[in-house]
Amino acid sequence: MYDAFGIINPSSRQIWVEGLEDYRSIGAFSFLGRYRIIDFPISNMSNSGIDRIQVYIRRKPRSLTDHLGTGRHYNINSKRGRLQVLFSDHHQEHDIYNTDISSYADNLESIELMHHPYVVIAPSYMVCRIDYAQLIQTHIDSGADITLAYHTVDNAKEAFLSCNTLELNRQKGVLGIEPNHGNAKVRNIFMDTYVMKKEYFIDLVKKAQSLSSMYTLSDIVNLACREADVRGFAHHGFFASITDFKSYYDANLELIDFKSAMNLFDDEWPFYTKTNDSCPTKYYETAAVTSSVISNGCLIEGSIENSVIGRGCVIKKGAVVKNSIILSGTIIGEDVHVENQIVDKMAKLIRVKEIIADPENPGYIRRGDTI
Amino acid sequence: MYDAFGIINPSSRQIWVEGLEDYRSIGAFSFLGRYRIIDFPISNMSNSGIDRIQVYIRRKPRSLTDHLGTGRHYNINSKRGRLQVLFSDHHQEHDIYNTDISSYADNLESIELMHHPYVVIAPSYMVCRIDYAQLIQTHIDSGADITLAYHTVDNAKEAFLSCNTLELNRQKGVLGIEPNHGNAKVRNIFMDTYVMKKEYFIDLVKKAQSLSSMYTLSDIVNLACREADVRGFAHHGFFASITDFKSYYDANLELIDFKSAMNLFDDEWPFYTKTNDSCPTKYYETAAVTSSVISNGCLIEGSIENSVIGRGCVIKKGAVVKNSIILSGTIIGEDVHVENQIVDKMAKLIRVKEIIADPENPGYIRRGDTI
Amino acid sequence: MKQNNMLAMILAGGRGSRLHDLTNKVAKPAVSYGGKYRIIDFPLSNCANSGIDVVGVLTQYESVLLNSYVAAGRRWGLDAKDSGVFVLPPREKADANLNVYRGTADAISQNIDFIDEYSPEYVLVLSGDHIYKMNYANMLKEHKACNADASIAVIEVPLKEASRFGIMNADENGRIYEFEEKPEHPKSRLASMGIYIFNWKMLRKMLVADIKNPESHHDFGKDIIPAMLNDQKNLHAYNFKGYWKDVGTIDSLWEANMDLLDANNELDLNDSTWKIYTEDVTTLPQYIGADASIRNSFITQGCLIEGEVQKSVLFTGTTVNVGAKVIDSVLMPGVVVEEGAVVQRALVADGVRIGKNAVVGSADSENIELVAKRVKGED
Amino acid sequence: MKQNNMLAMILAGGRGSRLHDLTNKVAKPAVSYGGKYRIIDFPLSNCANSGIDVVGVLTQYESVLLNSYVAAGRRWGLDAKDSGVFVLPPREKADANLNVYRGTADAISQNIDFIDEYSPEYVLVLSGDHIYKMNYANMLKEHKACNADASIAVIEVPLKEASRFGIMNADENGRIYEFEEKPEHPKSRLASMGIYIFNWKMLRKMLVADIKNPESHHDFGKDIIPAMLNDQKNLHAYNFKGYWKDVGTIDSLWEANMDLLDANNELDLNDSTWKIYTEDVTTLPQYIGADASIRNSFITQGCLIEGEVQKSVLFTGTTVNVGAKVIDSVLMPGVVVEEGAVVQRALVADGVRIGKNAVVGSADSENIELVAKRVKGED
Repeated sequence: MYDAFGIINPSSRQIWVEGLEDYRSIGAFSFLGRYRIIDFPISNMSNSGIDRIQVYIRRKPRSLTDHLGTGRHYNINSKRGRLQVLFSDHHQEHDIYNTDISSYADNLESIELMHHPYVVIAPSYMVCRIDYAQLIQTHIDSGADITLAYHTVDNAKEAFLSCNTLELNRQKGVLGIEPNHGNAKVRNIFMDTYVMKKEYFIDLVKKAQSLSSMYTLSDIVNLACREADVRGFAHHGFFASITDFKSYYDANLELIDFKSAMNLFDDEWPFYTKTNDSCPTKYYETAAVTSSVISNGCLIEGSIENSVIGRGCVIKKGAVVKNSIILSGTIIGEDVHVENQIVDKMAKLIRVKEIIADPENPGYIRRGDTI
Repeated sequence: MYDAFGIINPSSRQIWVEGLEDYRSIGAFSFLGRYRIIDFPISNMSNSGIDRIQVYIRRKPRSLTDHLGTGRHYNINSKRGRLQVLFSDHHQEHDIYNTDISSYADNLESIELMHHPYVVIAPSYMVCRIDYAQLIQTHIDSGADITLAYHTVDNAKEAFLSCNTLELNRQKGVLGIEPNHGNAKVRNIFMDTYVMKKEYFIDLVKKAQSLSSMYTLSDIVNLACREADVRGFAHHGFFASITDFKSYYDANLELIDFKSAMNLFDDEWPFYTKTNDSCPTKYYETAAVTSSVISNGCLIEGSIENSVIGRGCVIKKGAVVKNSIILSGTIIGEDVHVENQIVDKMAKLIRVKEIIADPENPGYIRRGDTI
Repeated sequence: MKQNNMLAMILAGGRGSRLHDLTNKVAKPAVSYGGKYRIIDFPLSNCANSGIDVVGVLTQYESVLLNSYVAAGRRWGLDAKDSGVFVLPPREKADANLNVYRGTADAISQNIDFIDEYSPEYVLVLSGDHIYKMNYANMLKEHKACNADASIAVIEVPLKEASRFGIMNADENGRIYEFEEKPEHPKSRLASMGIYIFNWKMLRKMLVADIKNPESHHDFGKDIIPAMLNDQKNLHAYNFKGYWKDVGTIDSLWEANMDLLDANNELDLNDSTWKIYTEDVTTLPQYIGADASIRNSFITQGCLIEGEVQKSVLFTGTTVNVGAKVIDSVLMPGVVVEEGAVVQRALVADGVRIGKNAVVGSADSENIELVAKRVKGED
Repeated sequence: MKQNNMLAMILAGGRGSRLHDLTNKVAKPAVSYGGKYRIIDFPLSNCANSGIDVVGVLTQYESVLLNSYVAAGRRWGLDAKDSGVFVLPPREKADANLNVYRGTADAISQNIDFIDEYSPEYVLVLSGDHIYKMNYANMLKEHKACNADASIAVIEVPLKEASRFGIMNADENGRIYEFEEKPEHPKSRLASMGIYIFNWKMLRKMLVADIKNPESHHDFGKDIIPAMLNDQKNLHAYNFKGYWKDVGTIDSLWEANMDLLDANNELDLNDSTWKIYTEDVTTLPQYIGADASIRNSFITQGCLIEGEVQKSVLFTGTTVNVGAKVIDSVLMPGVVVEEGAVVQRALVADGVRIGKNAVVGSADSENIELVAKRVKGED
């Protein structure tokens, strides 16, 4: 399957996850304890036989470049294949020119060098299992100019509010891309995933640039819907869009349920990640853990319920962790009660004994904070 | 030898190589056809048993991150060792806060996490063979606070003009670091190479920051010379500092001579680089090559004299290349005469038939230019 | 090689027949241990962490799994430019027939050409089936400082157990003057750990002589070390302190796993400065169900725990269903304990399924029960 | 495996005895070729470029260099997460003695357990000593499209040479109805390249039956393929066009190297979309001296040329000193031609030194001279 190369797109300026995103891009967020969010699109590509992948980085590159390495852990052949990290020349945080289109334009030479006829563009901030080979085949068979993946949801009033939606006709033709205004339950959420010919993509990038320096890829594809044959491709199964704080929290908690998780995971479709060579987790005599996802390298003496615990956390005697997402290397001290929280990496929750937020508005503890 | 970790430092704002540096940092410059300049300090570290290396990047990261990968090609164990690329938060080209000190300050956590007592700091823009294990041992045995490597030259009036020099007393104590003013032939050129305790280094970074946001590491070490025990360590053998256009040109041409090259190369001290899997070079019936260094993957029908030819270049029939450095993927067309030039990557010299510069002021052809 | 000029050879040919059905399909060094490891991960990780680049693994018996396991040197980072893990089974030569390795020394002798390719100054000889963490770089440092011809790592054992080991009698400087294999009346408590550093040139000569000696067993302990002592070579005893275990039987393998539950266990697998590397198996995270109860246990990723687990070590991808109990047991990778089943004081082999409501092992058995075949449960 | 469900097995056990001294120390697939390659780089790079992740290499004779060479799967990028090159020599089993491979099919039979570990749908069987570039993914695509049980790659050979090959007689759809090993009167020009794709389940059954057959030579060409035809299996001939060479003799190895100097050579090693990967040897750049003269030659990094080179292929790290002449020759890695020496129509083996003013080979010799030992020169 050497017909397409892949592009992993960073989140745009319009998307922001409070707290966590101060320290890294969304793709580098920890997910379900042992993954990073970007593991999902890259594994999907690798499993689909795509072994030339460009990852665009807009800001805070360290965490992501560290994690990606050369891509060997994604089962990408290190000679024939390539996981290439590309940077924008506009890397200032609040530069209005810092769009996905400008990243592509800055790296047009690298895109032109690819000798694959098709390109698959997928976001670094969505979690799902999708066979891009099938998406490409559908695209080729249909003869469309562009194919966009979407996921139909029935909770678009309260969720996916930072996402775009696709308006489709009966033949799955895309009439337009527009923001989810939260005014209807059922919506086709746009998965920010595109397939098209490489040359078509390059033309779109150039056209977008000539029209407006602030145009994004979805803006120009929306415009293209007027003349071009743009089609939708329906995705089924688990789908989460990590585009704000609540969606990150909810997606993690939803997957704590083993049955829900089976909508995402599949033995024949491995999700790869980078190993940290941690040892197994040790449960002490006083441990009490239920309904949770636990990573390796933890030392657990306390109680954990309905939570995700990252790698190498220490949960001391008498501590209670409930409905929370604890990122790696965190210490929850003796008798500390943590509920409805996202606790960022290497925090130490040791002095204050009750850290409880409202379940609808989960709290956030900063990276490395001692509380 | 797990006593020290390494830091590879980017060139400071004061240093600029006309032309070439527009496209990449000096560390990523092609050197002698098959190397990049950064291969030398990293190989020196790897051969000295240093397997935790931080490479700081100030600008234009793509070329360097592509080349470095995970460092396996430098014979660095991919589990125990680590070649880590670190970025500054001040990555704007002309940001006055973009100093080496600010890079270290932005990544202080990564430095503090190193569990090695010593740090070796080496520049990404100098070429030499040096055993850091010996440098560290000398440092430890002497009991000095800081040890600085230097190279004594007798042409400091006309060369090394962008470098600093060390003023030494008879006990090799460093009295100060000052710019080479070009007013004396014999000078101890500072190799921008430091050894000290990790804690001492962290203190210096903090102190520099408190004194001035524009201080560099050499500024603060210069200050430290007043109170601390700072010593010099003499280096012998080939030494080149790539800190301006002419020094890049001269260093390449100097190493074309096999005997000079033997002052740099040593069977027991491999200089590693990243292979490109190019096939051998093909010489045609009309080829005439003398006194040159030729990379793999070239097709040679023309004449080459006293030049360095990069990977995958095509030298057509009747072409003449003389006293020039041709970077990879360049085409020299039929009957084109190139003399005293640096030709950047993927240029096509096909229409103009004479491209000849003055030997004292070699010319420069931009990356990808068609002439 | 550049850093320390030492190449490592791991003897991994042991059949491990006292591990019964566990070694039917895999050689002993490939037996699983500690939730996610295999025994040979320990010497290999020690090599990686000690800065050794090139490791030869001498395999013999039924080694397809062991061979393909160690061949992936990336697991221990031993896949850099001039680095590698090389599987060295006995092989056919131009001038000889295909042969098995006749003894520990013969295994090295048959691979002299391999070692010569790297022309190392020192050769480190290790056993592939011991569990311990050791910095061989420190041993080499002492070897050089003593100007030794060979160094042998030794560990203090209780005097009453000493007669089970090869005992080194050394002077106050650590120079060995006598070696006794399983002495009835041991004179010291310094047992050989089967870890040797040799000066290669010297060892090479001795091996070449040993090949021709028809009386020799071609064994380091029985032949080479005594011959060196005879030749007045400088043999140095390198004192090792710390956890060290040879897991030769089902009981000792079970025990070594249980050691990990001991808070005072010296083998700290959580130490980030000396990690033990192993295969990076693609699994789910560790899922704990709503009715689970886990105490005093060591559990790794890919496990799904819905029942009760006590004082047990659970390996990658094991499942304990609702109502099942696992007590004082070791579940090897992929074991499934179905609803209501009880597993106690047992070691359950890879992939074995314990059926619904089945009972395996018992709290008061003298020996640990090895469960190597599917146990049928109720329908 | 995920992408195509096909595993490759490379038969690399050939002694290559017609290559004389070149194969004294290395197996034929490890013989050097084309300036910087070894022959086995071709099938391995083809696998990597065709998206195959897992490759077994079946070695046999004197294979320490071959084993350690192919074990470093990084050379072909075959070292990603679920990827690897696995060396599979004959081995001792619990229920059988250590055995050599008795034939090409037996080599696969003895490794059924290895293949089963990956449970592939298809197995690609290759030879380790042919030079060619082929996209096996295309062959698999055709195999699937034809619903074949097995596919065999064939190449058109001149009719007069056809009787040296195994000839496939196929109908217009490519379905093979007859196979003739070295027929006296060949009915077609389609010669088998020894490249097979099998449906693994089907092949596995045939191999298990073949093991028990005392009459069998345990060979694909002699036994398995005829048996499949007999069973009315759907055997498909996959037509290959392009460069393909079996370098069995010194003359043909020399010739294959000389092919690289031909401007119309189909084996384009410069094609960046289908690179041949090989060992990344640490060398100096290629140094050309002040008095050098090089025409019509293929020269790689690490060479130092101070003399005259014409119509020759020079391998990694060769030296041609001032006044020396190398004409119509192949210099294997590390060869040194000292001052004033002349080498003509010769193939000089690895590391051989041609002394000062010595003369080797001659312009009008019928055969190419193999120089395998140091040639003394004047003092």
